[in-house]
Amino acid sequence: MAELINLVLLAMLALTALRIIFLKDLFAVIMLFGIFSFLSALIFINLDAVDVAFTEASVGAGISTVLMLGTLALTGRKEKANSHSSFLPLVVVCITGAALIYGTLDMPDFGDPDNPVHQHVAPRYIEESPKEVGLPNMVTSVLASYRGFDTLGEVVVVFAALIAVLSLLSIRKETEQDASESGLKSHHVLHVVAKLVIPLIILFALYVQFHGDFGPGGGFQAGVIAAAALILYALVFGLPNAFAVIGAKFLYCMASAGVLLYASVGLFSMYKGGNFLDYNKIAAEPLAGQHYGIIIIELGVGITVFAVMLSIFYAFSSQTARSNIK
Amino acid sequence: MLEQHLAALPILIPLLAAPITFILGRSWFTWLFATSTSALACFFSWHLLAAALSDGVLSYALGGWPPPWGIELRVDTANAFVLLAVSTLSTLVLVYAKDSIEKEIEASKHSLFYTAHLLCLAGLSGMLLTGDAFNLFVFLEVSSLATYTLVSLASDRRCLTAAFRYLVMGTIGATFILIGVGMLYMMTGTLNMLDLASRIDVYESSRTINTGMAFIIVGVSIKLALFPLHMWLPPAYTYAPSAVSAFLASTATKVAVYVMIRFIFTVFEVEHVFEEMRMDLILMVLAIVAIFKSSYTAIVQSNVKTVLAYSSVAQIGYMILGLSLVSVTGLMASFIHIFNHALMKGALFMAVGAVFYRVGSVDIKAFRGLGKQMPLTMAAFTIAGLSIIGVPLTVGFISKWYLVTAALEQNHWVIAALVLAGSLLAVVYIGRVIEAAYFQEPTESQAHNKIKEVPWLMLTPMWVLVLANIYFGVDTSLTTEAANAASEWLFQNTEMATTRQEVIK
Amino acid sequence: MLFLDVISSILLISGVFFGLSGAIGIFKFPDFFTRIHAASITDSIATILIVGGLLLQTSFDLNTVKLIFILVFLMITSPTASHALAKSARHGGLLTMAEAKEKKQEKTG
Amino acid sequence: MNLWQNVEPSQLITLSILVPLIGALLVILTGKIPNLREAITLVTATILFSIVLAITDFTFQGEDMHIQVIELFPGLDISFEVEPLGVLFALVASFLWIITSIYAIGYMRGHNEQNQTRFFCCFALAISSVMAICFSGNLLTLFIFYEVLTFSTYPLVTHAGNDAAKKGGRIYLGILLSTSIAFLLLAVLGTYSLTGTLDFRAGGIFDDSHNKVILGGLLVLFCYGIGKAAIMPFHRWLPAAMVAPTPVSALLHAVAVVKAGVFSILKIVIYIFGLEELKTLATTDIMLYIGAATILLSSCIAMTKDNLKARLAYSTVSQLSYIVVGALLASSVASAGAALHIATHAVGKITLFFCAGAIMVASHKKNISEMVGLGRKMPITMVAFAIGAISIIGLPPMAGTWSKWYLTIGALEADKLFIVATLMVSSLLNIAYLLPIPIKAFFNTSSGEQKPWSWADTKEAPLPMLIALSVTSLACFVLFFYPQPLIDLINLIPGVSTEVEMTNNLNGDG
Amino acid sequence: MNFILDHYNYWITIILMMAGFYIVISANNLVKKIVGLNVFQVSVFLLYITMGKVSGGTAPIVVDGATQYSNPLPHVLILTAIVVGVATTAVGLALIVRIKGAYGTVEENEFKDQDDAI
Amino acid sequence: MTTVFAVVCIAILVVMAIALARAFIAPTVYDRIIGINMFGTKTVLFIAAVGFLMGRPEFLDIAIVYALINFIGMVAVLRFFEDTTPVK
Repeated sequence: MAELINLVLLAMLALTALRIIFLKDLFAVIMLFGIFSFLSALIFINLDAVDVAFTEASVGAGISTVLMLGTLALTGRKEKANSHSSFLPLVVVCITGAALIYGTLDMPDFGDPDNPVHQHVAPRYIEESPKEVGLPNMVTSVLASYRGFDTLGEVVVVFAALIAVLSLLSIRKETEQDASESGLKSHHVLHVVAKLVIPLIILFALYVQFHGDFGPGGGFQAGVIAAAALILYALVFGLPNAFAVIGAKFLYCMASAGVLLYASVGLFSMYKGGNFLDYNKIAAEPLAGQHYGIIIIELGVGITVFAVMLSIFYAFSSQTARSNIK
Repeated sequence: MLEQHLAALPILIPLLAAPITFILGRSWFTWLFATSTSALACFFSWHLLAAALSDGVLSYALGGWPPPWGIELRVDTANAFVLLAVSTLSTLVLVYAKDSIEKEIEASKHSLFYTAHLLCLAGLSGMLLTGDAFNLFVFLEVSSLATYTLVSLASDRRCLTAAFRYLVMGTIGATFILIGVGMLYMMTGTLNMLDLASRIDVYESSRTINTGMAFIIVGVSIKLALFPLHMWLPPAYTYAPSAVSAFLASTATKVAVYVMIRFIFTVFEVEHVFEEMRMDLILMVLAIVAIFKSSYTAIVQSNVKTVLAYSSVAQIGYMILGLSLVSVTGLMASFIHIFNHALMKGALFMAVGAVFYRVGSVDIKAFRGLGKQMPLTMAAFTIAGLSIIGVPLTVGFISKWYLVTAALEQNHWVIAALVLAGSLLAVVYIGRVIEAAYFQEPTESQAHNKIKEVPWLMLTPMWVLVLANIYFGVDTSLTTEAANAASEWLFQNTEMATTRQEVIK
Repeated sequence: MLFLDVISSILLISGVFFGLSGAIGIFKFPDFFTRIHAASITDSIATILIVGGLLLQTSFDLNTVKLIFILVFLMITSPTASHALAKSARHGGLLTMAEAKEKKQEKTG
Repeated sequence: MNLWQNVEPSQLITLSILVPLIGALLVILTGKIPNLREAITLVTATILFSIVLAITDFTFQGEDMHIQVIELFPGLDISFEVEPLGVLFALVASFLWIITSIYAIGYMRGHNEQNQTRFFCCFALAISSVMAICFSGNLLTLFIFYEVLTFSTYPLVTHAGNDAAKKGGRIYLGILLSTSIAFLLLAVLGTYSLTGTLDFRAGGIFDDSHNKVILGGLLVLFCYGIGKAAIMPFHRWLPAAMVAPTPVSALLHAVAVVKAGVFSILKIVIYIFGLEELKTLATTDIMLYIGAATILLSSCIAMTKDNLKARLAYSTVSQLSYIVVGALLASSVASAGAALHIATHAVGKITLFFCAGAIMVASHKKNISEMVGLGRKMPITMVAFAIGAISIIGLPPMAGTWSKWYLTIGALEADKLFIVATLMVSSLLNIAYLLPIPIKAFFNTSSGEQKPWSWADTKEAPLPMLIALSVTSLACFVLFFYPQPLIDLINLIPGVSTEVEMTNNLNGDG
Repeated sequence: MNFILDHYNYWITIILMMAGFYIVISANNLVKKIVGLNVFQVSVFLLYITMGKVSGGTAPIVVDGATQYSNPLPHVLILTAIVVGVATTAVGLALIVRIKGAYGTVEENEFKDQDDAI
Repeated sequence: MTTVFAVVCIAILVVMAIALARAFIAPTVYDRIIGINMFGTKTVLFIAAVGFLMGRPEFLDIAIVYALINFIGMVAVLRFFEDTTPVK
């Protein structure tokens, strides 16, 4: 059954990708890309990667699509006819593809429990992590503890993206008159519904944040979902109103604070005599230490991701608003 | 306590300093803070190199989890040596940047510049020190994103398209590395480089491993701008702010070269990569073509920063050539050139940036008559240029010496001759600039403007590098010792290296 | 238990039926406004039936809450989205089939 | 005689390199006061000469002098060592520096040149690197200072700063740098990778175990790599460099630079290849032919030149190849001749250049065709010119006789008759292009009406110049009658001897 | 047949990768390039997740009664990679917005022409 | 019961496929959006059903995310139209 679903979903995914190549309407391309992300997330679920699916759905289909649409609003919808030859790219692609196909010939069978991947390193995560780290969600254990440094790097990447976007697009506060102009002002139903839905979303974000140790989710997903709530607010009620809720300056501080919060856990464990990010040393009991450590770093991740995603949206959105007013 | 964490500090210091710099906002204190943290990182990297030279290997298990379950920082002479170059250059460039970016970057973005610079430094240090293949990818992206930011900060609009091209190529490269690492992981179940190395043996003839290796090598080649995958580099270096060009040209590609070396020598068996896959031939040919094609392109450019950028591509050719010779001396030549090239290109780009600071253009016409007007800057350019050419008593000579020695060791006379012939092209493109500076009359408009020497804060780091060019060209004990230790270390346990050495002797 | 299973099966199957019929609708119906109607069928009744069917399978724990949350959320957002979309289409100048016909007649007539 | 008794002999080497450097520094410092500046130049030159004399003294006493400065590569130092050939060259260069300094003072003032401080400074730097080349203890040191010499003389070549000077400078630097990087460095590295050492060793460091083909290749690389030896087709820089002020041409392009080139070749042939090894190489003959061709061709070109300095330049190209040929004949006598020719050609050619400069300062004439009748007005200069010319041609009683003599004997000894023939023909050509100049200057009166210029206000050049050219022309005489000290010195070189009978004994009488 | 079924996932993944890769290098429009980049990256994620799957296994969250879990490590890696991907996308899009502002176009050949014209 | 879930899953997959087809080939852009919106809501149901099919109903969290994102996506699309449609 799972195989069948897998087959069908993969086929749909491939079709979507191929369709994207030939579409000239960029709006449709982006819509299809949203579907592409959704579909791939479905496949991730089907392949047991629930955390990944969670992230892909919220990031790929959510944030990326919103940002792409924001860009498209500024750059125009139609792709112009491609004048230069597509022969060389095709050759390059074929060569790369051939190399990959060649590589697959020796690949271990799909889903075979005897594959080398499942023999080394991973068994310890599966067998020991509930005891060593004390969390039922192994992905969170590995993410936050065993490979906590990767996750620190990931948070820094997000932070770096903020720096990059800010250096390119400056967020400008609009004046009061503009406030009435922007937003979906004519959609009254939407206004009511949004007011109803946004608290629910934030509630859900908090749930994801603190339930991530036990089920799918965690700081990153929670941050994105919380940011999505405010993005919704900004979309419906206009950017100036969103600024009134959370200002850009405050977001910058949050973004930095999240990274520093994460790192401070590491520094604290250094102070306690352990290595960087060694949660065992944080509290008297190693398990308790792990628990505190993971909660705090997940919080750090959540704060940074929320702040960064929202700031990036602000940056794009304030460009759109300005161009529209011009 | 610091001794214990020595391996982690060069990454952590800039990593933590970056968000603080961001909050600090726009003030001279931001500059001071960023510079001093970078200097601190530099200080620790000196210690790290000393420790690596005396102890061999330092392993630092992050999170207290032993490798391969946790992420390991693994410092040996090879990466400590490159790290030293990177952190030193970073510090010098930051000192230089204060005045330089006043001119080139609008004031509201200064703190972003410092933040991105520190992030880039952290990313590069992370790439160097980590012993985990996936962690390397993460830090690669940290440094790449920071780099795109830095490139796009310039005021010329062409920097945007350059940064975009860089972003697309860089991401393709990073994704290729990701595919490669995935394939390795698929066949071994581990991500720790040493562990990978020990487990790849079992599956040596697997097609999947070979494909993974090919993808990693191609991906890294994009990042290090190996011909013909270098097309992103010249525009990026040309249109980036001067301080950024100086930093990137002297560090970013070098770190990628290091990654290439690390993968080939530590993760894959040298024997496998070079004797069975014959990667050395491919790399050798590409390196030679890179040297000549890029040097030639450099000659016909009129923008001096483009000239230097193409020169960088050519110089990368030398580094790859050394590595493709598959001998201790060859690898040593690569390492020495990584270090030395950082010194020369840093100084050259700083000098060009100084010219931009005063004249407002980096076209070769703008250099006319500057020999009299900006004597210190042009003297710095001349000496660093001589170093690129490979004149004795500069570091360039040392690099070339080892490279040619390595080629001759294996009786590759043609390659040795080509290497030297390649440096003749450098004579031409450096000579054009020097000639313009000293022997041509300034243009009408420039003659009227009184062009002064740049502020001492820009001159100091430039001359520190120039003096380093001479110092390390005369006293080679540090570079030689470190590079030799690094390459011998990398060749350790590989039978092939020993047999080759025997054949040579 | 069996009784609940039977009821939930019936709910699920009928939900699926509405879903399929709506899906056929969005292909077969002639213009945008009729198609949005077909889509709304699947969004409302099919959702209610399927989620309802699933609800009966839970043992009234956190999952039940989540399912109800999904249901409420979809019930609020889907019609809103459809409404807003239709409105936007109107605003963007899209005409119904009848209007288009009228306009055509006006032009020719 | 020896002022430097109290100094450790080995330290004299350091002194000989440092003294000109300090002089250069002082010249910069005193740049504002021309008299003091030039006094410093002269004093420095004199001190240097005395040091070299002291070194010569120690050499005759058989003192072993060597120092190591710094280890550049593991097992490879920058090191200096005194050996007779280097002493010979150092003697010539340091002696002529004094003379040239005197001459330069007159010339630079008489000609109102710009940037005199830079000129004297670079001059001293160049001498310093020449000293380092003379006493270099291994090939690496030789190579490094060879490059330093190139760079330190570049500002001198482009001294005038006009387009012609820039063009000349570009050719000068381009050829010298290219050849040295592309060929010489490769040859040095090749030698190193073959033998594992770069030390100069009596009898050479190569032996029969090395691949002859590679050694042959190395020889070619060395000959062409040392572009300063101006073997065709890499001779173009030498005429190009004649845009420099005459003292520069005189000292650097008759003595220091070009002689550094041929000196290097001689040193490499003697101490790296070894004369015995050289005989077995196939390319020796090839290079010999090329050297012979250079001698003849450049003499022919010289005849077509009307510009006096250009003619002298091509004459130099030709004379340099004498030394190269002498080195490549691989006979001890020919090598001795080559070594002696370094000295004799230096004094001869520098006299000619001095005269050319004197004519330029006094009458502003550059072309030979305009010098008709000049002898009346500038008798001292033209007499000196005649002496120099005869010395170059190799006629007694001038110094050039001896070196040509030994070269010819060497060629005979090596059984290379075509070289003998070449030397003879070349001498005839020398006569053809050099002697007409003084002859026209003194004896041509028939064309009195035709000349569009008058010598009315022309008089002898400034006194310092006259002193200088008199001294050098005198030296041409003296070296004919008392060549023995130099010959003794040359006989100290291992494997080189002026005695034909001794050729079988490789160690000569040193 | 078994061989095909065992590798079906990989092959689809490769097709996707190549589709994405093709869009990146052939597209003239920068927005489409970024979309292609995303497709390319997502397919790499798929490769990783595929290799982490164990037949008969279940999601790596401890539940009673489950004996076989899928490999959690690729999931962790891909979580990181997704974040990296969205970061890159955001930067790329920001660059596009600026390029549009500076050149008035986001078609690669058009701004290249403008640059060459200078 | 598993059979019923299986049938439901497959049926929803079919609906999704049809919606996808609508999104691929659409006469107007609004039709495309209908297809996409429908695809989104059906995905939510699909995830919920698959969770039950596989016996891991905690996947419902992801279904919620899908619902949220789908809605936000729709609003973003509307906003896009609002921004790009010239103000009359």
